[in-house]
Amino acid sequence: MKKFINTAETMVAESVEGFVRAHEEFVVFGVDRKFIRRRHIVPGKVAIISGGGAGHEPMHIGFVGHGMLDAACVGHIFTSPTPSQIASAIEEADTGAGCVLVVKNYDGDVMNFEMAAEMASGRHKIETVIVGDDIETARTGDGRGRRGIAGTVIVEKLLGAAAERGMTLAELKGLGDSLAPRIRSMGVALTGVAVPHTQRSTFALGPGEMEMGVGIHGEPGHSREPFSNADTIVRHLSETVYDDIARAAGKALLFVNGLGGTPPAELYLAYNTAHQFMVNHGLRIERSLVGTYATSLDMQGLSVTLAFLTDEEFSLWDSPVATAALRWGC
Amino acid sequence: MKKFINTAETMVAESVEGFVRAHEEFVVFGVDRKFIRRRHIVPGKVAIISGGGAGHEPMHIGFVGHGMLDAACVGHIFTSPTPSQIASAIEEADTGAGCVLVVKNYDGDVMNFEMAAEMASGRHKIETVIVGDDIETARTGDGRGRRGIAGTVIVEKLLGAAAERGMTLAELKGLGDSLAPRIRSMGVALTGVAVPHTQRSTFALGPGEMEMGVGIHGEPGHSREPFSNADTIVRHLSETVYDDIARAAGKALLFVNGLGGTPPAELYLAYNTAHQFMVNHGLRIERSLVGTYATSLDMQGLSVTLAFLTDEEFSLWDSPVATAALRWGC
Amino acid sequence: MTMTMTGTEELKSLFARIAEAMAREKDRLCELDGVIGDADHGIAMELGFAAAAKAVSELDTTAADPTLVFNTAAKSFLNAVGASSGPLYATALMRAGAVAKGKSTLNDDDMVEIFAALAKGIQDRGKAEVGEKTMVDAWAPAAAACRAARDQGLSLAGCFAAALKAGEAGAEATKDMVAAKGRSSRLGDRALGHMDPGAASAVVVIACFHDHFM
Amino acid sequence: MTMTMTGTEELKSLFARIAEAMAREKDRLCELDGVIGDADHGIAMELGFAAAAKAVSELDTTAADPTLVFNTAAKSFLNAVGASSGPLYATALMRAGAVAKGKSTLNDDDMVEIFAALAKGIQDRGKAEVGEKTMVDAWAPAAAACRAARDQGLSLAGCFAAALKAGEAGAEATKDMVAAKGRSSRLGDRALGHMDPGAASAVVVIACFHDHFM
Ligand SMILES: Nc1ncnc2c1ncn2[C@@H]1O[C@H](COP(=O)(O)OP(=O)(O)O)[C@@H](O)[C@H]1O
Ligand SMILES: Nc1ncnc2c1ncn2[C@@H]1O[C@H](COP(=O)(O)OP(=O)(O)O)[C@@H](O)[C@H]1O
Ligand SMILES: [Mg+2]
Ligand SMILES: [Mg+2]
Ligand SMILES: [Mg+2]
Ligand SMILES: [Mg+2]
Repeated sequence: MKKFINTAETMVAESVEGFVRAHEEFVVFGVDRKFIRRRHIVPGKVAIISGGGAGHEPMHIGFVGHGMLDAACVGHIFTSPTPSQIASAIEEADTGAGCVLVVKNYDGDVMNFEMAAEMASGRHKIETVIVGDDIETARTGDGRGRRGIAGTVIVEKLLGAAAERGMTLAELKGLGDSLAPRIRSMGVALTGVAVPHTQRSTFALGPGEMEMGVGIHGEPGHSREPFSNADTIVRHLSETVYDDIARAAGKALLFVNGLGGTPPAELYLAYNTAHQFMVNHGLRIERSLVGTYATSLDMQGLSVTLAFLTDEEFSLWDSPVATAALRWGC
Repeated sequence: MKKFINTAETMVAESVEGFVRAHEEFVVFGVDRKFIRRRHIVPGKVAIISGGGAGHEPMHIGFVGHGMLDAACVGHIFTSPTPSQIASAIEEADTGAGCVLVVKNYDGDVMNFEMAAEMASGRHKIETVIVGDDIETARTGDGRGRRGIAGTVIVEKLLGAAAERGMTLAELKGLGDSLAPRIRSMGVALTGVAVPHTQRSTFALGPGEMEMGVGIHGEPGHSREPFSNADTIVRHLSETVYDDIARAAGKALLFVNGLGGTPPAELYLAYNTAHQFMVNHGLRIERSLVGTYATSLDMQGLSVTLAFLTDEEFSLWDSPVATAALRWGC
Repeated sequence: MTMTMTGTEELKSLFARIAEAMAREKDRLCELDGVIGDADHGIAMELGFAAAAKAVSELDTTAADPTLVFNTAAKSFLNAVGASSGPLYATALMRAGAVAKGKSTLNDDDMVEIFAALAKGIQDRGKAEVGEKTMVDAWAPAAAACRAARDQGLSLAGCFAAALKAGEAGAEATKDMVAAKGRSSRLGDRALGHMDPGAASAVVVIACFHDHFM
Repeated sequence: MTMTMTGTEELKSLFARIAEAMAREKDRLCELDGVIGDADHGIAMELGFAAAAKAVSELDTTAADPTLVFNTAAKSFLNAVGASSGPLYATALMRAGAVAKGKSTLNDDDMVEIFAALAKGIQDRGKAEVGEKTMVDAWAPAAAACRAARDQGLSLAGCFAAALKAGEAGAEATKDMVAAKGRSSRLGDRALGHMDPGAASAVVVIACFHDHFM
C-alpha cells in the first residue's frame, strides 16, 4: 500500500491544511482548527453544517463555500468528528437564524452530531437532516440501516442553495427530510482499502472479485460477486437503485461517483451505461454529475445515484455555487 | 487489472460518449464523432484546438467550452489522433479568425498535428503551440525532449481566455510560445499502468519502489527510486521543478495533478508540502490548482507544476471558464 | 459483609486500570472490528480511556468529587474519540456522574447504581435493544445481573462477578446474532459467527470493575 | 539482367505481403516497444498496413495507377493509425506516390527511387538523423545501400538484398544507442541494450520488398 502520506497520525491534518492553503479564496479554519468554515459567513442566513470522518474527500470540506456548506467538521479517517468540533462549528457559523446539521446515517455520526446539538441547543436553534441514500437491502428491514453515501452531495447542494435564497430553518428541515426518499445510491468496490492507522484492510478482493453494495468506509458490502464487465456491473447498480425508488418517478438527476482510485475516463464510461439504462426505462435525465466527490480513501470503485427532483429543486441545483469541488454560476 | 470497461476496442468511444451525454450543456460531437467541440462556436474568435491520446481524461475533452478549447480530438489510448480528425476539427471550429493548435510535445502528436495543419492550411490560418513543460533531464540536452504533461492545462486555459477576449492569431501564438519557458512539471508514479489493448504494463513497480520523472503515457521515467514518504517525494519534485525554472521567478501558480488513481486527500497533502517548499524558497503562490486533470489511465501518482505568470496572465487565469473540468466565473 | 467506600482516588485507579486493559486489548478489538466493522474499535477504546484516565489523574483529589471525576472522564473521552464508542461511553459516564451527584464517596449501593447508569446511558444514546449485536448485549445483562446480585445481598465483589459472567455470556451470544445497529447491520448473515467488538470491549471494562473491587 | 515491371497488381500483393508480415510480427514489436516505449508499436504497424492493404486491394486494377496505390495506402494508413508510425509511413507512402507520378508501371530504377523516397519521407517528417535510435537507423542505410547496389548495376533483387542487409545492421546498431527522438528519448541510458521497435518494423517492411522481388 503506497500512499502519499507521512505518518498515519498526521495525514488528516496535513491534507486538510493543504486543502485550506489551496482554497483560501473560499475557506478558512475555524477556532483551534476544529473545523473548516467559509471565509465569509452571511449574517441572517441559516447555517448549513456537515461533517464526518476523513477519507471521503472532497466531501465535506470541498463543499464549503457560497451556496452550499457554511462549515464542515473532519474526524479521523472514517471516524465521526467529536461533539466538541461540531458544537464549535455551530457556534461560529450560526448568526442567529439557526442551523441545519446534515448527517450521514452512521451510528457514530448520528450520535456525535446529536450530542453536539444537545450541547449547543441552549444558544442555537438546530435541526438535523439524516441522509440515508444507500439502497435498502432485505436485511436492513425498516430502512434504518440505510447509510448516507454519495447522495449526501445532492442534499448539501440543495439545502445550501435554499439557505442562500433565504429559506427558514423549518423550511430547510422540511426540504431535507422530503428529499430522503427520492435519492438512492449503490456502490461497488474493485479493491478494499486499508486505514493507515490500522494497516488492516477490512476486505481483500481477489483479481476476479468485486464487492457489491459497499459504503464509503471500506466496510464490506452485502455480497461478493465475480468481477464482470462495466455494462454488467453498472446495469446491476442502475437497476437496483431504480427499482428501489421507481415509485418516485419523474425527472431525475443521475450521478456517478468515483470512490477515489477510479479515473475520470472509467467514470464517464460507467455514466454512459447508467444513462442508457435510465433512458431505456423511460426516465428523463435532466441533470448529471460525474466525478470523484465522495471517496473511500483510494478505493477503486464507484457508485450510481439517482435523485428524483422537483422543478424547484432543479433550480436549487442550478443555483450558483462556489466551493472547491462544485462550482458554477459564479 | 480490474477496470470499468467492456472491451479494449470500445472503451474510448464509450467513455467519450458518456462524457458528451453528461456535459451536453457545453459540448457536442463534431462531424462523424471525429472530435468534441463546444456547443456554441463563437464567430470571429480564434479557435483553440487541442487533442491527444485517450487515457488522459479529463484532458483535453474536459476543457472544451467557453473560455478554453473550441475542440478536442481524441485518439486511441496514449495514441495521437489522426490528421483527418484534427483537420475536421479545424474545419468546424475555425470561423475565419484562424486557429491555434495546442500540441503536447510527443513525436506522434507533433507529427500528426503537423500533417493536419498541412492538410488544412489551404483554407485556414493555423499556428501551433508546442507544450513541453516536463523537467529537463541531463539526457534531453537541447530541451527538445521535454514532454508536454500537466502544464498543458495552464496553456490551454490562458490561450482560451485570451482568445475569448479577442486576441489575434499572431498574439495568441506569441503568448503560447512565451509561456513555455515559464511552466515546468515533474511527475512520480507509484504504480505502472497497462494499456488494455496490449495488456502489457510498460513498467511494474514493487511495493517499495517508485518511478521518478514519468510522463502521462505509462512510459518509464528517468529513474527508479525506493518509495518514500510524501514529504520526501514531493520536496524532490518541487525542488527539481523549482531549480529548472528558478530563473523565471516572480509570482507563481502551483498545480498538483493526480495521475488517475490517487485520491483528492493525498493530492491535498502533497499540495501542502509543495506549497510549503515554494513559500520557503521565497515564492509568492498567487493561484493554486489541485486535482485530477491530466491522467495516465488509473496510475497512482502525481505531478507538481510551477508556472510563473505575469499579472496579465493571472487575469487570464481568473477569466470565466465553463468546461466540464474547469469552471469558474460563470 | 464488608462495605467499600469508593472515593476520587479509587475512581482514578479504576480508570487507570481500564486504560491499561484497553492498551493490552487494542489489537484484538481492532481485529474483531476488522471482520464486521471498520477495524478501529481498539484504537477508539484505547484513545478514549487513555484520555479519560489521564484527565482524571490530573484532578486534585482533595477538591474533586466523584461526579467531577465521571464528568471529566466523559468530556475527555468524547474529545478524544469521534467514533460510535465516543458518544456511547461519554453518555454512560455522564449518567454515572449524575448518580454520584452530591456524594463525596460512593457506597456499594451507589456503585451498583453507577454501574447500571453506565449501561442505561449506552442504551439511551444508541437506542439499541438486547439482541441487536452491540455492546448493549454485554452491558444490559451485566447491569441486570449486578442489580439482581445486590438485591440478593451479595457483596460488591459478588455483584461484579455476576455482572462479568453475564457480560461474557452476552458478548458470546452476539456471535449468533445478525446486527441491527452499528456498521455491521449492513452485513446481514455475513456477521454471523463473529463477536461484536463493542460487546468484547464492554467485557474488558466490566472485568476491570470486577478486578478492582475483588 | 532481367528487368521487372511493377504495376498496380504487383503493388497490391506487396502491400498484402507487408500486412501479413506485420500481423505475424505484431507481438514481438509490441514487446520491443514495451521495453523502451509504450508497447503499441506492433498494433500501430499491423493496423496501418492492414488498412493500407485492404484499401489498395479494393482499387480497380485497370484504372488505378501506382501513384493512386501509394496515395490510397498513405491515406488509409493515416486514418487507421495516429501513433508516430502513422505520419511517418503516410509521408513515406505519399513521397513514393510522387515518384511514381504519371507512370503506369514502374521499372527497376523507379523501384529503387521509390524505396529511397520512402526513407526520405520518414526522415523529413520525423526530422531524425542516423544515430538517434529510430526507424531512420534502418531506413537510411537501407536506402543508401539499395542505391549503391543499383549504381553498381545489381538487379532489383540484389539491390533489396543489400538494403535488407544494411537495414538489419542498422536496426541491430540501435541497441547501442541512446535515443534522441521518440518516446524513448526520455530514458537516457536505460534505453541501451534494447533495439528500437521502429527500426525492427522497418526491417520487416524491407524484408517484404526483398522477398517480393527475389
Ligand atoms: N447504536 C448503537 N448502540 C449501541 N452500541 C453501538 C451502536 N452502534 C455501534 N455500537 C457499538 O459500537 C461498536 C463499534 O465501535 P467503534 O468501532 O468504536 O465505532 P465505529 O463503528 O464508528 O467505527 C460496535 O461493535 C457496537 O458494539
Ligand atoms: N521523430 C521520429 N523520427 C523517426 N522515427 C521516429 C520518430 N519518433 C518516433 N519514431 C519511431 O517510431 C517508433 C514508435 O512508433 P509507435 O510505437 O507506433 O508510436 P508511439 O511512440 O507514438 O507509440 C519508434 O520506435 C521510432 O522508431
Ligand atoms: Mg470507525
Ligand atoms: Mg503509442
Ligand atoms: Mg469501528
Ligand atoms: Mg509506441
